[in-house]
Amino acid sequence: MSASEPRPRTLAPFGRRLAEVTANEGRGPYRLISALDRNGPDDPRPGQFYMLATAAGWGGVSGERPYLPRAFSFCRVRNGSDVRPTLDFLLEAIGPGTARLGAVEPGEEMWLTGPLGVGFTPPNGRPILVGGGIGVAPILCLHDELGTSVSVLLGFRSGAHAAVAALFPGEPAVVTDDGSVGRRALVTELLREELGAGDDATVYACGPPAMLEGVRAICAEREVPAQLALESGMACGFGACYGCVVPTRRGFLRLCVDGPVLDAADLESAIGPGAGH
Amino acid sequence: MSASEPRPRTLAPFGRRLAEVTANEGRGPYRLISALDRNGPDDPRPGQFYMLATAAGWGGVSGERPYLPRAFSFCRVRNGSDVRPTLDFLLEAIGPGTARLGAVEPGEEMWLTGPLGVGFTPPNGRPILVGGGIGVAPILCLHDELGTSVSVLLGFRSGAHAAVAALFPGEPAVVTDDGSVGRRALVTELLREELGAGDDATVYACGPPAMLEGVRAICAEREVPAQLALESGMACGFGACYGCVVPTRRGFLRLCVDGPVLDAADLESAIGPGAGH
Amino acid sequence: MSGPLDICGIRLRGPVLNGSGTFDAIAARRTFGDALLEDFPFDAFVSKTITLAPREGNPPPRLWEAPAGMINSIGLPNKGLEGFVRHDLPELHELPVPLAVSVMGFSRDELAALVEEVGAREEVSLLELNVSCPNVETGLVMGADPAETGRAVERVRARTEKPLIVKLTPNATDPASVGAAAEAAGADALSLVNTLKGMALDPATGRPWLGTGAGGVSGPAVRAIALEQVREVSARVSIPVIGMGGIGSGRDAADFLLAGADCIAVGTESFRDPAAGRRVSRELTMLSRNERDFSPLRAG
Amino acid sequence: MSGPLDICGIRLRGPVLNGSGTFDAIAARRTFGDALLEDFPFDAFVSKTITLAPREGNPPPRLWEAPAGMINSIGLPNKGLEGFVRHDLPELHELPVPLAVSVMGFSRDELAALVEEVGAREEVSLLELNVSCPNVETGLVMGADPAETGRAVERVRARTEKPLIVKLTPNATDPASVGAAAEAAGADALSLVNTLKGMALDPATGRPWLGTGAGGVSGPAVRAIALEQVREVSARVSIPVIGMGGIGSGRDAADFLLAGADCIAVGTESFRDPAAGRRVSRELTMLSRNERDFSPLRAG
Ligand SMILES: Cc1cc2nc3c(=O)[nH]c(=O)nc-3n(C[C@H](O)[C@H](O)[C@H](O)COP(=O)(O)OP(=O)(O)OC[C@H]3O[C@@H](n4cnc5c(N)ncnc54)[C@H](O)[C@@H]3O)c2cc1C
Ligand SMILES: Cc1cc2nc3c(=O)[nH]c(=O)nc-3n(C[C@H](O)[C@H](O)[C@H](O)COP(=O)(O)OP(=O)(O)OC[C@H]3O[C@@H](n4cnc5c(N)ncnc54)[C@H](O)[C@@H]3O)c2cc1C
Ligand SMILES: Cc1cc2nc3c(=O)[nH]c(=O)nc-3n(C[C@H](O)[C@H](O)[C@H](O)COP(=O)(O)O)c2cc1C
Ligand SMILES: Cc1cc2nc3c(=O)[nH]c(=O)nc-3n(C[C@H](O)[C@H](O)[C@H](O)COP(=O)(O)O)c2cc1C
Ligand code: FES
Ligand code: FES
Repeated sequence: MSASEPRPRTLAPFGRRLAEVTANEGRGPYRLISALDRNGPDDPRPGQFYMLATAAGWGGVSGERPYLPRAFSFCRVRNGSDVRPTLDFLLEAIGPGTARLGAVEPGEEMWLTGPLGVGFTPPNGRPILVGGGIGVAPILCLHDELGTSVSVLLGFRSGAHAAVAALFPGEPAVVTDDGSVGRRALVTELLREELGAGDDATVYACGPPAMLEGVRAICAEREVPAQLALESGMACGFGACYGCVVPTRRGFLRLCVDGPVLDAADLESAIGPGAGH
Repeated sequence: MSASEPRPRTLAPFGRRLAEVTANEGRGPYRLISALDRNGPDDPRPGQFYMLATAAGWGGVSGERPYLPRAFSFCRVRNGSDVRPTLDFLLEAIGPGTARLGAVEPGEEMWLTGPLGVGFTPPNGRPILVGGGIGVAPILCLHDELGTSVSVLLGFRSGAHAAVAALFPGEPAVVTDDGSVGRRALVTELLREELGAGDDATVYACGPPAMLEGVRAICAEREVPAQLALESGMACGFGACYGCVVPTRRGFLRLCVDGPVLDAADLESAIGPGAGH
Repeated sequence: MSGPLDICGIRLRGPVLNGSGTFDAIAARRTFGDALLEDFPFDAFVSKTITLAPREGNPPPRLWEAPAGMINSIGLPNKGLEGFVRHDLPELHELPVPLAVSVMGFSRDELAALVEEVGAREEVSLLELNVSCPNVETGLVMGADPAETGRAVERVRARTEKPLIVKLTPNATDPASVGAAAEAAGADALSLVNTLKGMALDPATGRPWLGTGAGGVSGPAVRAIALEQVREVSARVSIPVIGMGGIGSGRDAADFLLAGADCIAVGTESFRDPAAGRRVSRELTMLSRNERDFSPLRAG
Repeated sequence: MSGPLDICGIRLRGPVLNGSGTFDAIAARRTFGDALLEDFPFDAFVSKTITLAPREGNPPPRLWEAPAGMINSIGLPNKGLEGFVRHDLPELHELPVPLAVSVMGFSRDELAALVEEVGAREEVSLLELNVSCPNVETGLVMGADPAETGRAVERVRARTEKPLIVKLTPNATDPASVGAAAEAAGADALSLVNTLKGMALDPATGRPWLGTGAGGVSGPAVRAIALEQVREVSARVSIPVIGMGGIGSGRDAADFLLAGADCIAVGTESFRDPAAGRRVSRELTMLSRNERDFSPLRAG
C-alpha cells in the first residue's frame, strides 16, 4: 500500500458479474447508460470505477477488438427500492469498446467488475468541483454526495456536449470552447476566477490531461489542495498487470489501485505518456 | 482444370459484396435465410455455393470465432421483378459461424462471395434426388430446375427436422430416423428400393458423409452414375488456400473449385478425414 | 485431468496456476478484500518476477490491445529481493495455496543469489527461473539458447533444495532443446510459454506506441503457438510441464493437458475476469467427468 | 507510402503483393473469370511454392480456425517444376503484373536446380526462396539458422541473374541474423513472415486435428509479432523488405511500411475477401494522402 493517506475504497465482490442494462439514452454526443448491479455494493465511492464489457458481441465489428474490458467511472448510483443499486455511466464513443458499449440495449447484459480503485477524499475546506467533457462523470456523483451548495465548474467542447450539464442539479457554471453555451472560455479560467490564493478550499477535478494540468498548476500556485481523477490505459483494473502506471513524485503508481484519484501534490504534471490521445 | 467432364459453373463477380437479408424464418430446427444479392448473377447452378459472413458481429460472442467466412449451398434462387436475384439458404446451427448467421435480422447485411464451385450436371437418364438433413439444400434448387416429376427421397433425424420437406413442391418421399414422420428408415433404403440394377437413372445426392457413402456404394453396385455434393472445411472457397481437399481416385481435389459436386465414380469413399464431425 | 496432484513433490488441490506477472494477490486483496482468499482462483500462486535490485519498470505506455490479445511492456517492476522479502512475502504467505516465487537475474551470479535467498524462505514452496532476459555478459537471451540456459540452471541448482521451475521463452528456434538443456542441468519442471515479442505503432504518430518500442504478446492470439510448443517440449523431457498461453476456458486448459502439460496457468484471461482461474478449474472438472477416455498425447 | 516503386529493379505499380500460397490466380480465374484480370488485386503476383518433384500435399484436414486467424497444414501441393512450367506458367504469364515464383528445395542441389530453371524463364521477374523447410542433410530448418541460410543462398546465387527474395521464417530466435546472412550471401530482398508453428486438438477426440499434427498460424493473431520482426530485420539489412503477417487493412499495411518494409503482402485476408489486395491498396493510398509526415522508422 503506497498511498500516504487512506482514500475511500469500497471493496468489490471478487470476480466479474453480469449486470442488466436498464437504459441507454443520448445526452448530446454522450450516452448515459444505466445498469442494475444486483450483486454489487450500493455504496461505491465517487471517483471509483468499474471495468465493463458487453456479454455478447465483445469482439467488435471486425472481430478484432475490443478484447479487454474498459474502465468507466460511475456517474451516479441509485438505490430506489426496485433498482438497487443502479449504476449510471456516461460514455463518450472514441473507439471500438466505447462504440460497442454505447450501443447496448435495455435488457442486454454487461460484464462488470468493481467498484475499483480509490475515490475522492472528503474536503477540508469548501469544495470546488471542476469537470471537463466526459470527465464530468465522477464529478456528478461527488456532487450528489457533497450536496448542491458546492461550486461546480464545467467545461465542454461545444454546446452539444454541454447538454450533459443538465444532469447536475442546481446551476453549475458552464463554459464552452466555442461559446455556444455559457462563456467562450476554458474551465480553468473559471477556476482561476473562483480561487483566491491560500483559499480554504479543496479542488476536485476530472477531465482531459491538459485541463487537469491547468488545474494542477493553478492550485499549486495558490497552495490549494487538489484531487485529480486521472485516466490511463488499463488492462485489468485491479492491480494485476502493472500496465496503467503514471509517473508521480512517488515513482510510478498503478492508477487502478493507487488511483484513479491522486493528490495533485504528488504529480509533476498531469499529462502522462500516451495520455490524451 | 482437372475435371474430366465440364460441369456447370456460373462465374462469380470478383470479390465479396454486401447482400441485404430480407427474411429469416425457422423451419424446424433449421433457419431459412433470404438475401437480396443485387450485384450477383441470377443463374447460379444448383450445387454451387456461396461464402457468407455477417457484416457486423462476425467475431462472435467470445470475440474469437468465427473469423473466416462459411460455405453454404443456395437452396433457391428467386428472380421476381423486385427481388432479383434473391438467394435462399438453409442453415443448421452447429457452431459459432452458423449460430451468428442463423441470428441475422431482416435489413442486416451479409458479406457474400459466389456462386462458387461447380454444380450438378444435367441427367442422362431419369433423375433421382436424394437429400439427408441439411443436405436437402442443393437438392431443393436442383428439383426446381429439373421439374416436379422427378423422384425425391429425403431423410431426416426427426419429425422436427422433416418440417423442411414442406419446401419441396409435389410429394417427396420422406423417412426419419425415429419414424415420427414417414417410415422409420434411412434414406438409402428408399434409394435401394427405387433403384434397379443398370437402371437408366442419374442419382444426385447431398447429405452427411455416411449417407453419401451409402449412396455411392448402392450406385456403384448397380452401376448407376451418381453425383455427390460433398462438404469439407473451407477457408477461402475459391481455390486459394488448398485447404478443402478430399481424397479421390484422381488424387486430392479442392472441393471448392473441382467440387463440391463430384462424380461418385471418382471416390473410393465419400467419408473423408475430418468429415462429419 | 483435474483433481489434486503432486508437482515436484508439492501437493496441489488442482492443476490451475497463474502466469507470473498476471495476478497480484496483494493488490487484488486491497480491491476485493478477503473474499479473494475464500475463493482463491489458483491452486498455487506464482509471484511476479523479482530481481535483486528494485526496478521501476518500463516507461508507459505499457499496454496495447491486439487482435485476440494484448502486448505488454511492463519491464518487471518490483521492490527487489529485500523489499519483496520484507513487504510482500508475509502477505503472500497468507494465501491458501503453495507459493512459487519467480526470479530473474541479469547475470548468473545475480540469479544464484536470488535463488539462495528466496529458496531459504519457508514461505516459498517452489522457485521459477524467468530466463527470458538477455545475459549481460554474452548478450544472448539466456532462455533462447540451450547452452546458456543449461549453464544458468547448473549454477543455481546447488543453491537450493526447493524445486526449480524454468520458464521458457517462445522466441526460440527450438524450445524443446532449451527445455532438455534445463532438465539436464537439474530443473525440476518447465513452464511455457512466456510472451512472444511483438510491437505496435501509434496510429496518431506512426511511432512505436509502447514506451520501450516493443513488448510481449499474450492472450488467445498465441494459444495455438503455445500449444504446439508445449507438445514439442513435453515430448522431449520427462519432468513436469506447466503449460500456458491464451488459456481462457476449461476446454483450452484440457487441450494443454492433452498436449502434454501436467499443470496449466491462466494469464491474460485474469485481466478480463479476475476469477478466471476458478472458472477454468470448474470447467475443467466438468470436462474431465465427460472425457475420461482422453489420454494425454505424451503418454500415448 | 503508396504509388509506383522499384523493387530490385522491377517496376511495380504499387507496394501490395500476395503472400505465396494464399492466392491461386489460376483457380481464381476459373471462379471469377477475366474480371480478375481487369481488377487484379496485387501489384506483383507470387506463385505458390513449387518443388522439383510434384507433391500431393499433406493429408486432410488441413485447416483450423484459431482466434483472429487460422492454422494450415497444406504441405506445398504442386505439380513439380516440369508441371508448373508446362501448365501454370503460361497462365500466370497472362496476369497484368510481374510474376515472382516461389521455390523450395529439400537440399541445396534441388534448390539450385529450381533456381536455374525457373530463373531462365522470361515469364518470371523474381524468384522467392522459401527456406522454411528442414534441410534433409543437416536436419536443421534452413531458414531458422543464419549459416544454413547463407550457404543455401550462396549456392543458388550464381545460378540466376534474376532478383532473389529470401522468405524468412518467424520460428527463429533471431530473424535479423538470418536476414543479414541472406543479404551477405547475395539475396536481393527479404520477405517475412511465414507462418508460426502452431497446433490444435480435435475437441471430439483430444487428438491433433490437422492431418500432420501441427501447422502454421497466420492472420491478425500474428500481426504484432510479424511487425516486430519486420522492424528488427529491416533495421539490420539494407536490401528491400517485403512485410506480411495478418495484414487486413491499409492501416495495417501502413504500419508495416512504417516499421521498415518496402512492400507488403496480403495473405490470409484474401480468404475472407478475394479482392482484399485491392482494398488494402486503396486504403493505403487514402492514408498516405493524409499522412505525408510519417516517416518510416528505418529511415528515421
Ligand atoms: C479510471 C478511468 C475512468 C474512466 N471513466 C470514463 C467515463 O466515465 N466515461 C468515458 O467515456 N470514458 C471513461 N474512461 C475512458 C475509457 O476507459 C476509454 O475511453 C475507453 O477505454 C476507450 O476504449 P475504446 O475501445 O473505445 O477506444 P480505444 O481504441 O481503446 O482507444 C483509447 C485510446 O487508446 C489508444 N489506443 C488506440 N488503439 C489502441 C490499442 N490497440 N491498444 C491500446 N490503446 C489503444 C489511443 O490513444 C486511443 O485514443 C475512463 C478511463 C479510466 C482509466
Ligand atoms: C460446399 C458446402 C456447402 C454447404 N452448404 C451448407 C448449407 O447449405 N447449409 C448448412 O447449414 N451448412 C452447409 N455447409 C456446412 C457449413 O459450411 C458448416 O456447417 C459451417 O461452416 C460450420 O461453421 P460453424 O462456425 O457453425 O461451425 P464450426 O465450429 O466451424 O464447426 C464445423 C466443424 O468444423 C470442425 N471444427 C470445430 N472447430 C473448428 C475450428 N476451430 N477450426 C476448424 N474446424 C473446426 C468440427 O468438425 C465442426 O463440427 C456447407 C459446406 C460446404 C463445404
Ligand atoms: C502484463 C503481463 C506481465 C507479465 N509479467 C511476467 C513476469 O513478471 N514474469 C514472467 O515470467 N512472465 C510474465 N508474463 C508472462 C505470463 O506469465 C505468461 O507467460 C504469458 O502472458 C502467456 O500466458 P497468457 O497468454 O495466458 O497471458 C507477463 C504477462 C503479461 C501479460
Ligand atoms: C493456406 C496457406 C498456405 C500458404 N502457403 C505458402 C507457400 O506455399 N509458400 C510460402 O512461402 N508461404 C506460404 N504461406 C505463408 C503466407 O505466404 C504468409 O507468409 C503467411 O500466411 C503470413 O501472412 P498472413 O497472416 O497475411 O496470411 C501460406 C499461408 C497460408 C495461410
Ligand atoms: S490496469 Fe492492470 S494494474 Fe492497473
Ligand atoms: S477452400 Fe480454399 S482452396 Fe478450397
